[in-house]
Amino acid sequence: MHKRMVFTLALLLTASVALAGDSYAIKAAGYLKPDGSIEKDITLLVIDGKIGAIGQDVSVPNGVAVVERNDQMIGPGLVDVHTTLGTNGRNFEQANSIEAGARAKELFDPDHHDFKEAAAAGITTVIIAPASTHLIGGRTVVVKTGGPREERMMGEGPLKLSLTQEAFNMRRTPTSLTGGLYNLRQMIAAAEKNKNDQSAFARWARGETHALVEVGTPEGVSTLAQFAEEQGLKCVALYANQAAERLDDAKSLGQPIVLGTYEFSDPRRYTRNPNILAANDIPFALTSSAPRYQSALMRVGAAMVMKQGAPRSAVAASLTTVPAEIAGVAKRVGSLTPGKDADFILYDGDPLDLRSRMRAVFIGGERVYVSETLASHDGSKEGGKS
Amino acid sequence: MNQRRLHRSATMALMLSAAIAVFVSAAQAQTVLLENGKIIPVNGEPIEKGSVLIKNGRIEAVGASVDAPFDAKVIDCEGKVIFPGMIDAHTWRGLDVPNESPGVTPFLNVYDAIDPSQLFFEDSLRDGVLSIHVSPGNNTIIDGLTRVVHPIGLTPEQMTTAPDVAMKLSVTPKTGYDRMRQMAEFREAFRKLDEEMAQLAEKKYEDKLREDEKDLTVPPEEAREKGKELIEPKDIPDKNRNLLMLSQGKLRNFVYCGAAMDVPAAIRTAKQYGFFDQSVFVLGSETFKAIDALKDAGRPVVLDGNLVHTEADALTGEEEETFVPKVIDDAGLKFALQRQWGSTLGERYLWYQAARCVREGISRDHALKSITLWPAEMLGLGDRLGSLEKGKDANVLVLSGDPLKMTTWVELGFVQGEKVYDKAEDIRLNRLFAAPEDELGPSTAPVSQPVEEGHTEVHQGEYEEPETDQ
Amino acid sequence: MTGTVSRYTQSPIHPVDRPPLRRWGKLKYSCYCSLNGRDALTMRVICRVILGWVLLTPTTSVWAQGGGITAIRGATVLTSSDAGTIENGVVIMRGGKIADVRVSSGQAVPPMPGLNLIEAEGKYVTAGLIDAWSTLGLNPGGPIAPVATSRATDALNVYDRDAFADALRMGVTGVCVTPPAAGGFSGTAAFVRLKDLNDLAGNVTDDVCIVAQVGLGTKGPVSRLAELKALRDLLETAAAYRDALDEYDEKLEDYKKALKDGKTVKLTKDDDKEKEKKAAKKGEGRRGRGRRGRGRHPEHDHEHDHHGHTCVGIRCCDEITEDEFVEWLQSLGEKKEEGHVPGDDIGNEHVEYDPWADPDWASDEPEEKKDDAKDKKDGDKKDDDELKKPDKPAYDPVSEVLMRAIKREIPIRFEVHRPGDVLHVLKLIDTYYLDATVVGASGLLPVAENVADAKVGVIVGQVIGSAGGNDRSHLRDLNLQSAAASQHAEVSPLVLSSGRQGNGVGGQYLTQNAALAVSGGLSEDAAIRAITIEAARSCKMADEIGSLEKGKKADVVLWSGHPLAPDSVVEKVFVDGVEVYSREGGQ
Amino acid sequence: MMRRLLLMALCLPLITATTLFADDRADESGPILLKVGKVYVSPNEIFEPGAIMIRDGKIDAVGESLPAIDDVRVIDMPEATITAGLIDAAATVGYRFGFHDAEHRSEVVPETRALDTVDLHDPGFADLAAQGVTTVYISPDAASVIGGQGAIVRTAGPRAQRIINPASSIKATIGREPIVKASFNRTPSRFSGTSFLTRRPTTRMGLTWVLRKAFHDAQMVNRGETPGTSGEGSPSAESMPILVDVVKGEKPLRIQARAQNDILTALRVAREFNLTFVLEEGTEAYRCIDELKAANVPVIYGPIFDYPSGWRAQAGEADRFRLSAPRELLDAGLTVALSACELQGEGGLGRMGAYARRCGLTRKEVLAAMTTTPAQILGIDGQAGTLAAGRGADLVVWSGEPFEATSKVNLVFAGGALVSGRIDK
Repeated sequence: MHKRMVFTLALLLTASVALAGDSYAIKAAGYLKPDGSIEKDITLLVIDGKIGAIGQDVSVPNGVAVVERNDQMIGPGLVDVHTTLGTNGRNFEQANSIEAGARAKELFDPDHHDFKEAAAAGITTVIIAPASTHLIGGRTVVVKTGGPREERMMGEGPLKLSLTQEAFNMRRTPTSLTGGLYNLRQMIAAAEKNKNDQSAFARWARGETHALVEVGTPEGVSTLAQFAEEQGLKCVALYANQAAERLDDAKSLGQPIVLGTYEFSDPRRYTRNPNILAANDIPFALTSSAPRYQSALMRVGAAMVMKQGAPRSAVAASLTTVPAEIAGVAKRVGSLTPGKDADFILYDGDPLDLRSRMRAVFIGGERVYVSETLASHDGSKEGGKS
Repeated sequence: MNQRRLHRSATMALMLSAAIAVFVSAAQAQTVLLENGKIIPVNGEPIEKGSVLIKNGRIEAVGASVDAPFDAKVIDCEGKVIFPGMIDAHTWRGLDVPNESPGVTPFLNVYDAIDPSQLFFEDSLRDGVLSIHVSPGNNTIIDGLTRVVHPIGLTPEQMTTAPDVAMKLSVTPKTGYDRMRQMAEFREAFRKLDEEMAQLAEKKYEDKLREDEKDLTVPPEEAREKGKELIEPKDIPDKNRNLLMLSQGKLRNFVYCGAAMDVPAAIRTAKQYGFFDQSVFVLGSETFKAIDALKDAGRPVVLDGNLVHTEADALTGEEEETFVPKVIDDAGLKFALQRQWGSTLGERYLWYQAARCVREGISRDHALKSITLWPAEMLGLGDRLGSLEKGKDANVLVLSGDPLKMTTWVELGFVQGEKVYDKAEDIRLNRLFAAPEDELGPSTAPVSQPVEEGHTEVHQGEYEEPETDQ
Repeated sequence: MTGTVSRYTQSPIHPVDRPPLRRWGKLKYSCYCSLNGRDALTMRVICRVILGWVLLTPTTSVWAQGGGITAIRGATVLTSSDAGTIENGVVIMRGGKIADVRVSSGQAVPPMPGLNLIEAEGKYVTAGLIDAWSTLGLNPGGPIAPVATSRATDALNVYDRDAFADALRMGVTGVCVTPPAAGGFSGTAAFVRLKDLNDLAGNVTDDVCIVAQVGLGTKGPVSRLAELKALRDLLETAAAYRDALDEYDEKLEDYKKALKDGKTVKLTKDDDKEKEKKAAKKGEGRRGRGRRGRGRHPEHDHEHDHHGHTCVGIRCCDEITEDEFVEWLQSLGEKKEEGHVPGDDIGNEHVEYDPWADPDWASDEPEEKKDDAKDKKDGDKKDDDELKKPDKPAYDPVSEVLMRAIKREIPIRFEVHRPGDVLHVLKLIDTYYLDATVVGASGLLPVAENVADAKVGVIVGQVIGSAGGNDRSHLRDLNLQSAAASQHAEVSPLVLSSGRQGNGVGGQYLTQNAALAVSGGLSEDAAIRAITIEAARSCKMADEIGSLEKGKKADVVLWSGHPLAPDSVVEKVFVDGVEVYSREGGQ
Repeated sequence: MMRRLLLMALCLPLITATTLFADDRADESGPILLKVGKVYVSPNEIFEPGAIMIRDGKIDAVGESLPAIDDVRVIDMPEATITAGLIDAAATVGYRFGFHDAEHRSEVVPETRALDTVDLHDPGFADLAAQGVTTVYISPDAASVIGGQGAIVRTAGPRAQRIINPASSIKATIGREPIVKASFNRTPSRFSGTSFLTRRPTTRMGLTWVLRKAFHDAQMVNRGETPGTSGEGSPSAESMPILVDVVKGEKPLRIQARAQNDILTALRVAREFNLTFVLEEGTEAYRCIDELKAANVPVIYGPIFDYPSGWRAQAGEADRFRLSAPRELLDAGLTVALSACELQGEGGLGRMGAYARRCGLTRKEVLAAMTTTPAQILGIDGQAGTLAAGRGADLVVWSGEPFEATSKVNLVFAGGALVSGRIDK
């Protein structure tokens, strides 16, 4: 009974934060810094949906409401670099394998319930990507999972390609990897000739931007490294879960590696990879591949990876700064730095600890999720919605 | 379909009989002296220049100089090597379908499935394998009795060297079974045997009382105990006879263990049901991991034809190769090598398998024994086969050179004193080496048969890798 | 190994952080440290006794078996027992057992031989973790078709040391390996203690519990109706079988007594013939019964019908003639369809189940049963005037197994997920008075109270699953909720386990699983208990392992931090007081 | 650019760290003097006993005996024999996707490269290296009439040094494979017309038509004419530049054919368009020795078998094989290299050599057919195939004489680095 009262009280307080409008400050037990460490007893100042200041000595301007959350910790909103949220699985075009002009921004339904689930798992920014069944799937889009509808779209993300076997079949050309790479070479040569072409593909072809390239197997990492080297491309290897078995090649890519999705049943051959990548200073990002897998698995994966010995700093980065970098939105999200969007999560403990429950998730300073106490399944859910 | 098959077999037999006729006509049990050859007797030191006298189907004498009777046919083996016939310790080849579909069929006999017309036998002869232990496949639980044959003869009788040599069992699950089910069947088979034998004993006792017109005065346990002595061999039902012999430790048995984890299960089962002392373990390539258990057991083993075990490390993905016979040899176990049939060339020859062992550091002595004497001993035929010794069956090869040399061919083969192979008269081999203008007729490939849908034919894939362990 | 060569596919070789697990058998003498006065006294006494003993029998194995003393001092001890959490505690292990667990006073102790003192300030100690529902190391090696007579031991790959080592280095010291699910009864589970990875087989306890599944069957009956009925029928048969055996035992006693009293059994030739006739009739009856395909087993029926596979027929005959054999071979194809009994299909992929093929099967009283009853009556009549040898009920392997559950000799586990199924299973448990646990239970939430009322324990698998875009998406988070709900409803014991992962791995992330459950509302204490003592209890091992209590086996894990924290690692693992894993050795 | 430099700078200490971690083979980077019983510098130049000095990845010196200078590590193996690393001029290895490895959009795809779909870290390469094969031509999939460009690569060593020629000769196939393999062979319907779904050649007639049409069009383009596009099976525009190179003789061509009639077809088409080519497989080459000799066509023969299996057996193209074939081809004075094609590891090229000996070749002939001859056919005889001083050290240390059943490949050096086997300390 006592517990429930406290809980309701907490909810009321949280609700008041949202009502307070443009600016507020939260006093918390600590926050997760980009390097994975925790700074204790801090104040977070949110001004107009942005982070105004954060730290131990933050002076709260007059008239700004201060919320006491001395038992909770703040972590940045998580960034997921490869999802197909809101697409209902209809994210690929069957006819052609090369869809350099396709755009994922035309693909998703912003009101889809997938986004709510992602937000509830603390994922505030996602890349929505075309399917992996194409050599060139098209351009990805970076969106927030909550907040005002018109502000969710953050911009277009990197191009998505795939060199997996999935990308090739006998129903369309190219039917093979060898044919696919021939086509890519031709297209890259054309793009290099035409410097005026500012399409996503052309810019990637000229080495100006990076692209997400799904590789899957360790062989894929090698193929990609060989091709990227030959053509001078920047490629982020996607789902390179055994990248550490091709360490030279992973290194030669010079870009972060995307790993995912981890589950408790995964053998150590996969889960030890981040550990080795970190030891070799290759940054990596984790992804949930939602909605194919649960969004919540992103945090679980991080905990598993840490349990296998990956350093805290690299694990923290893999959920936030590295994916933000890949998505090209590092200036806006990925860490709790003044000036960035106020995308953050209130935990009742260390954000990287699986024991900690997410109490509330904020996007652009606005609360988009508040946790229900699971134990209160007997009907006392009244506090759940505000 | 049956008719077609029959017809085909007939064609096959005709084709082969042409080849076999040559051998058979030359085969007459006579006294033969192989002289001036290098003798590798396997059980002792080689004799650089010596003779082997063959008489009445047996080896009469081996030595540097041998007194030969005046009527002996003398074959000069100058520059050649005289070697005992090699022994294939375990194969399902040469059979029609190698496994019955029910798992527990101890009453079956491989005799009924031997197909003398198979090219397999012709090839074995050409390759110097003069004794073949034909056994049901590995896809079973308790299968039937095996047989040692020589690869010459038109009927299984003519081919038989020793009948009903052993029982074939497998602890590795047969198709459609998992390991738990496999072992449950094992337990059930032996439990049933016990129960049925107890019932039989009880019945025998009661029958006896009935005959003597006496009343039953003892409780069932006692009746069973008393009835035991009354059981005569003829009373034992056919279906139980072999299994009973097995459980009493009176029947040699070959137990297939496909994986390392099956080895302890095999040992445990064999000990539990009383046939361990007669066991030979037929091993898959991964079983070397159970070397401690195998070493403790100390039973002879038959190794997988794929002598190298390759496995990716579960953690790093690195592949690791292990040369299995070396591990077995280092543990001091006696082993026999099997031939491997998937490869284009090479592992299909027993001598090549032995040469691989030498290459990997096993002593030449052990390597040679593993294709001759050791398999003979495993089969309980150590006094008849496997070496050039006085009194043994005259299964003798004359080779063009050292048995482990790449350029060596089998020139002559004798089975029980009869010359059954002569390279000069080997039709297929001659064709394979014919000058182009000689060859306008039939192709050199084995007779290819039309594929029948959904009908598994051993002839069809005879030289292909079997899809599953048979 | 001499014959082993390694082939490298990639140039730089990363050092493998694998525990070199052949470290036991050695004791360290280097630690001449200090204990507090009381500790020291205890130690000194113990040490002297042992020293004397060791000097008398100076073999290394004695040392390995626990000749020495290991003490872990200064750590926070999560005992999983009534003692709860002990800050700054000391855990003393001797002779493979836990000698003492209590608060340490931190005073100095003079050095003594045979003592391995581990200073563990700021660290945590727990009992060895137990994965109560796992497929770790399981390698059935074929299409999974377990039947009630299956045993997980037979499919346990003791040479899969890497998988076991992975679990060990995560603090797992005991695993309950369950047969894979196939619907219906799927055999008995085995418990493996990870004491010696080179001799896992030597540390297996067989027949820990019987396992059954509801609503997961991929073979046999697919409708829940038929599935539950099949389960019930088999239990009913087993109960009848038990009764028949009891009755037989009674009769046998009487019979023996009568014989002793001088009574005899008259043997006539007619009797013999009659028996034969009866046997022949029985044969016919069986064939007929096969066609009707009714589940309950007449007492004198032959056992292998239970397997329902291709053996039907041949081994039923006492004698087999050549003709019969030929006939049998020819009829193999038909028999498969014909000799089919609904209840026997569980886990049998060879037989297709078609409830419509035979409307009779659902009838409760099979004709044959009636016949048998008549036969029996006749027999009983005879008994009145002359002594007759009692007929032993035919051996029934399935009932032999299930009978043990009915007698409450071993517990039974029902893997069940949907709330409705849970209720059905609870009823089944109640009807047969089974010592049962509900496993999986992802849909426990609405019926948690019922489960708690029934005093049935719950084993929850992974509290988070992929549950992605497949058809099980409705299960999302349900496990997590179930875990919390079961605590709320005070279900006891609640066990967290790695569940049916199906690929031979498991147990590695027990702590993370528990941590997630904590975030779902389970208390930390309950979460730790759920992977130690409650897990042991669910495997009937709670008397020996599962908590840090005096006299229990010394399965102890030393953690660098709280076991549920993400960055804490296992520093040492002891099983039976012997150090089987050490992080320094592993890295 | 700056960033990359920075990254490299960051990586440098790491690289040093990894070399420290690397196992004992790191020690073999220094100069090594191998003293053995016998060195085959080339098949006809033998030192007995022999010694080879490896320094900086190259063969420093070779002779009967060499002085051991202070910093040199001496490895004495009196029983061993050294030969040059073996070369397989028609290997099928490292393909990633099997069925999808050939491009099926057209029958004529010389623009594709086999290397693109090859995983250079595939265990198959390690298998080859372990058996002494240090250089291979990766033969493109035979599923196209004119397939892609094969690659010449080393089987071991760092990736950058492994690729000798990423786009070597193109490969055409005459036989059942392009007719049947991976083909849908749907009858073109009125609506769908002819596409890559309906592979056109279903007979050897069609196949030869496609082959001739390709070279015919290329020849026209080469002469500055525009070929008509109406003909069925016209080569695509992408393939044309490569085909023109072939017609000009600038791009080498090889043709895979097994049966006698297919080999004769290859010779006929080559004569028609004045092409030179290398014959791959050539199972029945012994039946058209005179024709091959007249056209001076080198043969990459292999594999040797005594029962055909796999595709060869299915297609019925290898029924008339002969064990005496390599002997006969050599006796006729043809250039013959031996290849194991898809066979790797234990059953690969090394054992093929042993069988060639069993079938009548001398050890030297076998060695030539696996080192100097394939090097010459591949046009890499300047870099590989012999152990002349100054060359990259690709060599094999056998436990005894090469190509014996009891001999084993003990050590393999590629580019001077030990890539297989261990040196006991």
